Amino acid sequence: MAVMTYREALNEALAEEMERDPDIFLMGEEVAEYEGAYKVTKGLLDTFGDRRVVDSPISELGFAGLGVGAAMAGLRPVIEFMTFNFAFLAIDQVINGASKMHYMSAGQFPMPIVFRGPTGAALQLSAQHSQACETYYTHAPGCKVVTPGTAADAKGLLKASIRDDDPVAFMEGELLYNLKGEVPDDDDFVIPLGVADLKREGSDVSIITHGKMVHVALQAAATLEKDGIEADVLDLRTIRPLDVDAILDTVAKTNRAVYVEEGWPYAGTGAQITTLIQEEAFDHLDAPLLRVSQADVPMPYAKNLENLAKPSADRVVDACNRVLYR
Amino acid sequence: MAVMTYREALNEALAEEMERDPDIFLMGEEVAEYEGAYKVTKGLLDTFGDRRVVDSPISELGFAGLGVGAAMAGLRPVIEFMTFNFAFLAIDQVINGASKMHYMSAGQFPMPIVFRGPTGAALQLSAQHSQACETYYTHAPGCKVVTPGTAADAKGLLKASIRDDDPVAFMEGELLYNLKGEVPDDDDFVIPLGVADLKREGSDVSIITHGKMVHVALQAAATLEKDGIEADVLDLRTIRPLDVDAILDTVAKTNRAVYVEEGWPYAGTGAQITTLIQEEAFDHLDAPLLRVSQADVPMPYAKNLENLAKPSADRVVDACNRVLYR
Amino acid sequence: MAETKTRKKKGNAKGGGKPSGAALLEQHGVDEALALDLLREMLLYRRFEENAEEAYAIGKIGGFCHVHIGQEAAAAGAIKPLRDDDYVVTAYREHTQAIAKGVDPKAVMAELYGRTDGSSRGKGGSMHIYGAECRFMGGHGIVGGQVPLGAGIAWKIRYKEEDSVVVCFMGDAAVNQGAFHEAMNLAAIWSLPAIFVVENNEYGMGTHFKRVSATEVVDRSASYDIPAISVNGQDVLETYARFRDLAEEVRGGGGPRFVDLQTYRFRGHSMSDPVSGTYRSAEEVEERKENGDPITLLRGTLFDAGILDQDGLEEIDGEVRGLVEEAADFADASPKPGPEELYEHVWAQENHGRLFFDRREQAR
Amino acid sequence: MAETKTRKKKGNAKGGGKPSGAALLEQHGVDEALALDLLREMLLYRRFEENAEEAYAIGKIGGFCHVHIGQEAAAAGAIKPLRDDDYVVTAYREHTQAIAKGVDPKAVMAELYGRTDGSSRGKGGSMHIYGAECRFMGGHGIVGGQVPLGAGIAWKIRYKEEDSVVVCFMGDAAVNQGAFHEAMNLAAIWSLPAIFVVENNEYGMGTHFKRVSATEVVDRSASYDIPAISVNGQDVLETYARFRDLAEEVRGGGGPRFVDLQTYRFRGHSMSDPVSGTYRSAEEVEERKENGDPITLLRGTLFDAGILDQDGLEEIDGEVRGLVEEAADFADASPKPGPEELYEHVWAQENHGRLFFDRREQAR
Ligand SMILES: Cc1ncc(C[n+]2csc(CCOP(=O)(O)OP(=O)(O)O)c2C)c(N)n1
Ligand SMILES: Cc1ncc(C[n+]2csc(CCOP(=O)(O)OP(=O)(O)O)c2C)c(N)n1
Ligand SMILES: [Mg+2]
Ligand SMILES: [Mg+2]
Repeated sequence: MAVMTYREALNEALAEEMERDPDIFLMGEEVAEYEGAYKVTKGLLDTFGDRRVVDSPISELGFAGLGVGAAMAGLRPVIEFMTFNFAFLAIDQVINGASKMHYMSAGQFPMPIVFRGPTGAALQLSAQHSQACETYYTHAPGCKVVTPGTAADAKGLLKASIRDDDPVAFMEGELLYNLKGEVPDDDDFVIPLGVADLKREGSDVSIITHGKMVHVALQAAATLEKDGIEADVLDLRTIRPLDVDAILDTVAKTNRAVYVEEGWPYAGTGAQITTLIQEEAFDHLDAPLLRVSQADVPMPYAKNLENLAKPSADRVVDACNRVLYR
Repeated sequence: MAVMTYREALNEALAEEMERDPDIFLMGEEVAEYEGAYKVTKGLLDTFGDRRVVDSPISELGFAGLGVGAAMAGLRPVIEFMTFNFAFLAIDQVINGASKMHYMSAGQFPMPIVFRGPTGAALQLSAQHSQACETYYTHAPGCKVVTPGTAADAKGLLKASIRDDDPVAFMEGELLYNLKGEVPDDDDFVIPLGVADLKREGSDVSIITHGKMVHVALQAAATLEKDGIEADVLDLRTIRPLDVDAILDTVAKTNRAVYVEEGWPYAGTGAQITTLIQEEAFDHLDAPLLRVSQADVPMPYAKNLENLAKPSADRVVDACNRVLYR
Repeated sequence: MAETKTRKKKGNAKGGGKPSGAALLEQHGVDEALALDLLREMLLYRRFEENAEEAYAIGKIGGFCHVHIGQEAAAAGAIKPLRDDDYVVTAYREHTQAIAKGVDPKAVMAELYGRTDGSSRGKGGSMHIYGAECRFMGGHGIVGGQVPLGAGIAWKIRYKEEDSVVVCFMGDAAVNQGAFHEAMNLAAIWSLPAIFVVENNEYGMGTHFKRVSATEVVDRSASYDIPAISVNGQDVLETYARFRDLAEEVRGGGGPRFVDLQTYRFRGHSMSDPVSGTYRSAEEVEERKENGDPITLLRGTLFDAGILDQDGLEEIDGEVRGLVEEAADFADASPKPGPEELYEHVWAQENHGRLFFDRREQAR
Repeated sequence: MAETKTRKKKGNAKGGGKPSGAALLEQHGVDEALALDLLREMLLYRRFEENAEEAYAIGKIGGFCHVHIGQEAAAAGAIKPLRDDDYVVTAYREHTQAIAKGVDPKAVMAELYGRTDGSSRGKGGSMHIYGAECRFMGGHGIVGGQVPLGAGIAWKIRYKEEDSVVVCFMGDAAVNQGAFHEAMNLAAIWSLPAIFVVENNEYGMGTHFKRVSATEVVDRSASYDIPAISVNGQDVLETYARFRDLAEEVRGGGGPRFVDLQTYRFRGHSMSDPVSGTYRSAEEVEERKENGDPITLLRGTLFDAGILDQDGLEEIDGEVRGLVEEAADFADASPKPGPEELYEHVWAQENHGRLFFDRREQAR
């Protein structure tokens, strides 16, 4: 096991896949000469040249659409959004284009394209730069949504996403890039999409989550442990498609669950998971399913308000205690 | 009570409000000379002139943003999207602009703008033209979402939306435009936003819905009645903000609920309502909450497949029977 | 030639000192066989869509249906000069362009009927005709949405160092979309092998181009320094000649080109829209049909050149009518898609995790 | 004048046959008092942001913070000629432009500190400074997003038949956004009273404009037939004179204008980005600071004209440093927003239905 940062893991995944398949190219703002606004693409220009690592103008709709067209013609584009906050400008090409092409053409045009970049809040970036955008991509069928929380998951899932013939919104975390973790050495480490990972085992309560929040969940679980409460921490890793079995299994085991997500609560992914569980495991539930999410407000700039707005381990512990009726 | 079509009701609301307040203007594709792709703006150019009823180029992002700027400067724009399918191109101005402006400016810039147009499927318009887009606007805080299902609601809610100082996504139904209904005569008929309407009373099961689906729900309720089952049909009318009390009241009464929505199930508005209910009325539930929605696929063209994909009264009856364990 | 903007007044093909039919063929380097072929093609498109209109009227075709009647030269003239390995991508008024690029008229008609033998097995419909094997890339319904796709297809050609080109069609109203602006700039900075063609039929639905645009169509590539020309799109010979030359310029690495292809729509915007009304007069439409029908114009040239006479014309017409009948019968006979097709082609790839709707279905 | 494109080589203000300081003031119709005021303003912006940089370094300011250092003439020269009832809307590099339009430096600093006396009570931060009462319309973070807003503000002016104007700033990278294209066309077809100003500092983050753009900035209004000029944005006198004239042209109903305001960023893109590196050399930056500092240039002119000497300069500098100290102390003393503010200003209007989060909170 090599220890590396989440950033390095993504970089390795990109380099290995581009090495493997010459039809993969990377395009986005500042990805080449600047080596990425967050340095995820460090060194790739040197290794693969400016034919395959391409700086784009600030034209999100345009280069996302260029990627969709290139994928129709047989290439495998990796399109970087500097952050998903800016992808609202390109969402028409993702939802009306990439996500429907295979269906509208009855299979004539698979869509092997990855849209990647950070999602969610960093530190005090304020309302327009602090949005967890997952739900905008999970709602419509046709697009897969992958949200790795650790270095190993980042590498294995990005490799799988690049190999996938469906469009993938691959959502990273700006605050995760520097996070170190162990990554298996095997030279072709791929994690299949749609398989959740039990990051911690316990039998009293299930904390289900995805992306950056897996760390908040684990922190909460550690606190609960001191109280003698053992939590299952299930990291979905892929929120579309869903590992339904893993979700139902942990709920069947603990009969109580809390969903933790970085995004807004209203009609978010957490609402979907909650609904799925109560529709399909109603009789296993000893308490209502609760969610911990961002406060239902645009993200404020002031640090103290931002901290209040973000999901915290304390609030997760709180929610767990409530579903445990403690 | 005058009987008029949903289209006429919207037209009256626009005319009355524009008459009342000279700062209201209407802009969109084909709204003036062509009198609207669906003729909702019939006669308005003649009455108010081309200063206030304005044909725009096909530039959704541009004229939506123009509306946001005009609202910041004190006007009250009504921006028509020919359909909300095309609003994906403009969603950045709605989510990052209109919906956050008041918060980012700490109250300096209220946002009295209405984005209106049809949402959801009509007949065989295929994948890119048959999307119920509500959830894309309910997820983020700051934007209100209004979905009238009848002529009276169309008129009263549009007037309220135009008078509201928050941005409103006012979502109509192409298939509703010709629907006739009674509309109160009083010359200032306004329905406050955020107040649900019990369209039918019954005590056995709650059918909760919004928009076009209220008619599917009522049809299902009529079928159930023949079986001796009395359904409450609650029309939310506004899906953001939500009339939480009305929802909890009907569930407290029947202890069983089905949500019917035109959109996709995954992390849709129905998931939100379901989650809200199970979080806050868990002990009132005698059965899991079920949803009836569009099939989780892009909308196919072929008529027989389209009918399979759409929510139907049969499927609602079915779901009601299941929550009644019959 | 394409380096400099040349504006053509509409109808100048029939302008003063009218050249003979033979001279016109000569001028455009189109031989007799090809000329007859272009006529045959355009007649096929015309009859095909007339037939579709009838089918629509009796409910065999549903949804939005936009016909190309009056604009056939923009299909035959712009696409016939292309090679099989060249690409075409376009908007929703694309039945004829699909056929021109090689999609079987039977498959197009079956698609309009929503049947399994349709080009998209009935799932796409009129606005979403695709033909992967003949490099017809659809069939897109969001105005301007296909322009970045065109740039992306051209990107692939350059990336793979192929010498094919892509012709990307759009309507005049599409040039006011941001997608147009962004894609044109991308094509220019990377010198992509794309011909961006505005089918300038003067109107976007009920809005005349001049009412919503600050400059002429042909001026719209100035900001990107992409060479632009205006072409009389009702003159199939001129259109053919220009696109033949443009394709070679682009193939040779000349970078993108922009074409203001001046044409006119003889029908309403879609089957459900009026032919004329507040936005254009019946007289205007009549005048254009009278003097600007691409089929009539070519027929005149061929008669004049002595290549074709009335009998020959009727023979060709009978032939294409036969093909259209066949297509209609084929579509009629083709089965409707089965219920299992609803959930097919949502994902290209088997999912390791379970699809959401699997559960939903199981639960039902 | 603005009818014709005029290109200026950068630095030509100090080019051959250099005119005297007095002659320059004369030429631009700027009197002594105004000239001194412009210097004072630019010094204030410079000292303000230098102070903010220090505050950022010690964590008093967080998030993204983009300073305008080197570009101060684009605030003083472009905004000072405006009337109180004129509007300004801009992007995220806007501290100085807010101050120029009349927002109290204290309120700007308090906003950077995230305090309740900030222009947005600490909720907006560096990228979202607003000043409704002085018609400073923000402070927007999506590149190009403010351009349609500018068109909308101009729409309101025209709608209300006022004779004010709006100046809409954007960076050079913003011209490749679809929003720019759509808004420019809207402004042109409706002849809106807007001046669209590209602060052309040559780079968007680490990308030089020429690498991602097919033509020069000044060429980008050609497709909309909007008159364009290039202005030396390091020369505050020229900038002031041009904007004074443009504002009157537009006020008089002349329709929109487009300005390529040529300037240079002396710092990194934001506080967290390097000043130089792969994308531009340290030498390049040094050379520009050396010869293109708007404050140094004006100082030279004023010294040369005998309007100002070193003592006078230091006096002004001391004065503005005092104001900046005051602003910093004010910000420091201002309270942090209380928890109740989290849920304020989400909605402008009381909701008849209950807000979702009310319940969520109640439940906690
Ligand atoms: C983004 C978007 N906005 C609006 C529409 C509705 N619409 C369909 S076609 C059309 C007019 C397009 O005109 P033009 O581009 O000139 O093409 P033509 O129909 O003349 O071939 C409009 C407004 C759409 N499909 N997509
Ligand atoms: C739509 C969008 N894409 C990307 C970004 C990230 N970003 C912020 S500023 C910037 C560069 C903009 O450069 P320019 O417009 O020249 O303005 P300058 O910073 O030079 O003042 C980028 C890429 C953004 N904020 N919005
Ligand atoms: Mg047209
Ligand atoms: Mg710049």
